[in-house]
Amino acid sequence: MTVGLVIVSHSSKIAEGVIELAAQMAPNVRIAAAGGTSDSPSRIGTSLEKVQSALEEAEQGDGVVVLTDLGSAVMTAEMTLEFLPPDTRSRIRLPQAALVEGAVAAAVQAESGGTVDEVASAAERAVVSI
Amino acid sequence: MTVGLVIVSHSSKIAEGVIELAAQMAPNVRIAAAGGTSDSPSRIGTSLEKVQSALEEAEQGDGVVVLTDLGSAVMTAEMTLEFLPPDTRSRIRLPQAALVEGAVAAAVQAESGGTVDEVASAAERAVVSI
Amino acid sequence: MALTAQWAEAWIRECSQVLTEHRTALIELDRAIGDADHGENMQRGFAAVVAKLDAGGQETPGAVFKLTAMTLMSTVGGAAGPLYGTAFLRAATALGDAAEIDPAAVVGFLTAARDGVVARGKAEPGDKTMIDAWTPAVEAAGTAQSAGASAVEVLEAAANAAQAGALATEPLIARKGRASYLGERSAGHRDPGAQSSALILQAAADTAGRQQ
Amino acid sequence: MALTAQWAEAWIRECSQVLTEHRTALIELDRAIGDADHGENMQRGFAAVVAKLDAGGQETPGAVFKLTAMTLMSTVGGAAGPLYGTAFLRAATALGDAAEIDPAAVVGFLTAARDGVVARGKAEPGDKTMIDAWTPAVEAAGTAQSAGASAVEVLEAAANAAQAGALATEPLIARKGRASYLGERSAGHRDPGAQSSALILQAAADTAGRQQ
Ligand SMILES: Nc1ncnc2c1ncn2[C@@H]1O[C@H](COP(=O)(O)OP(=O)(O)O)[C@@H](O)[C@H]1O
Ligand SMILES: Nc1ncnc2c1ncn2[C@@H]1O[C@H](COP(=O)(O)OP(=O)(O)O)[C@@H](O)[C@H]1O
Ligand SMILES: [Mg+2]
Ligand SMILES: [Mg+2]
Ligand SMILES: [Mg+2]
Ligand SMILES: [Mg+2]
Repeated sequence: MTVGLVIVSHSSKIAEGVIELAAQMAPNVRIAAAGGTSDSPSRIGTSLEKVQSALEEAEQGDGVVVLTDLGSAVMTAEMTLEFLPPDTRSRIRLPQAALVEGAVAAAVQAESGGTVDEVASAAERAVVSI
Repeated sequence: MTVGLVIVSHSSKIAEGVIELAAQMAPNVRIAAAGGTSDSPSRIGTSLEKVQSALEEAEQGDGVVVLTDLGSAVMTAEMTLEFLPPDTRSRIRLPQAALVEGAVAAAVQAESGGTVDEVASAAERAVVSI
Repeated sequence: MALTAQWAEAWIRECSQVLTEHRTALIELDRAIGDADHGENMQRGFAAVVAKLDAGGQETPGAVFKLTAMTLMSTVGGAAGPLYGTAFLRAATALGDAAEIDPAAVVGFLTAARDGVVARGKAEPGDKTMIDAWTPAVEAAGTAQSAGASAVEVLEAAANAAQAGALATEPLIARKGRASYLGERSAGHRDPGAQSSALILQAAADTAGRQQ
Repeated sequence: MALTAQWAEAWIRECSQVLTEHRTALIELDRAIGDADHGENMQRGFAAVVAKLDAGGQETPGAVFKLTAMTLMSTVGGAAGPLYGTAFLRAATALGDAAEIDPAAVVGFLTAARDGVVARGKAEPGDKTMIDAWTPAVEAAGTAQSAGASAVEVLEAAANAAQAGALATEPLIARKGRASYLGERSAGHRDPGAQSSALILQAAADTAGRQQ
């Protein structure tokens, strides 16, 4: 098992693209998308519901690192965490990171067995591309 | 006219998603995608050809700011610039910026008439999301 | 007359109607300093709440607000989703399972709502956000209630102050949210979230007035 | 016998064949410390060059290398595209429109190619990149040529040094490219680009040897 990732983006294309990019270097990491709103057709935006189900999808017991694009995605993610039971929540990190660059760095760190704190700090350190 | 943007990503989904996100706040800015390889179906990667045609699409005379995801996208972009005539090249900037966050900030700056240097530095300052 | 679950439901339905009427105006405000979706976001969010209210079952004002909160969080799509979601959730918590809301409780739930927006968005007064409508609204509500105003009068005071607060965002430079990308160029435009907050509080006062 | 455009073309065709044979091996090297596409990238890139060579028209070694460069840049897809693209472009420039390549010119174009990779990727020796194959190759080529070796012997010296250099990347920690994301965990694996560089230089020596 590894730490999982959730990619919260206003755009479902960005979320899917980040996953295909990060998965290349981290085939064993569970990375779940929460992109766009939950109505259909999906608009540009974020949704509590989508973040909740992405968190469930990504969590395997070792924790989840959530990466976000714009500020309102951060607020949606923070809100989602408040609804979680304390022990689930204690295994989730919400680093201040650049979305694409942070996701790739975090995925690599998770792939090699990093803890949730190590994965989160790998994301934070990846401010621009390598 | 405004400064244009080119989004170079290994993933065509990321490039398209960044454009839909940035265009929301900058409907008058020309933003061109160079995502994935140029063979079909497009693989994950970058291509000189795609960057070249995106540069042509984005340039309206006021310059272009090129945003990239991983390091090999930076190399592809730098190489593309070397093939341009000096005066075209002098109007292009390749800031060290986070892709999604930088693109949104750059698009807003371009929308309000920023110069190519102002747009590039807006991208560089947007290290994480607002 | 104290305010009941019936009022709370009428308020939310009125919000849906008013925000539909102001959809275009809010979009235009957001186009100037944002991404031109605030009107759409708010209309969709409150329409979704109304659809849930139609199913019935909310016995207290707190229950109405909790349903409103949870629905807005998943349906608005923009920053307004978590912000108004948190506001209504905190309002619901402040009211607990009380069946009626007296003037002091009006001030209490408005204060809780405002504090929720601050906790979620970390904006300060003057940052050109919806806080600049909510903060004067809460203050005016408190002043009115101290002076012995009725629940309706407290809501009217809040609504008037919120609208004045929304107008007063025009010269400000945004320091939170999308508009902050614009820096100084955000000055000269009214904040869309401050305006929708004023509309929502006006709907509260109007529906309360009608029930008296 | 000096090397000609015919040799240059034979070399590139041989690269395509060798890289196809080593496609899986290069993918496995890249899977360990990268994104598992280096074999695919190289195979596609050189296959695209061969398709262009089939159309004919390259009269000099420089022209063959320029076509190779331009095609690799647009078809490889990964970091190897701009890196090998720049290498072959600089090699083409170094050769100009010379019809024949003597031993000194072999050293010249190999040096130019290596310098191109450094200019493009800014890696230093020891960073666990293809530079760690190219740099010893260029040095060995120079030493052989100074000692009076033939063009074939110069290429053989380069190829042997490149393969040794590729092997020597195994204990290194990557400091450039994707593998640098892995930090210390990149140690213990051979760099895929260094290995493909060794294969490419071996193909140069082999085709030159056959033409003698
Ligand atoms: N951090 C924040 N604190 C308080 N209010 C905020 C914050 N960020 C945004 N807002 C409010 O949200 C409004 C924009 O809402 P909306 O258009 O729905 O969101 P988005 O910017 O995601 O499109 C702004 O006008 C502002 O009032
Ligand atoms: N900055 C650099 N300088 C020199 N060589 C590099 C650099 N970055 C990557 N490489 C080389 O490229 C190889 C990877 O090529 P490839 O798999 O095609 O690219 P990508 O990493 O984009 O998938 C590495 O093994 C390394 O030898
Ligand atoms: Mg908006
Ligand atoms: Mg929005
Ligand atoms: Mg690779
Ligand atoms: Mg690759």
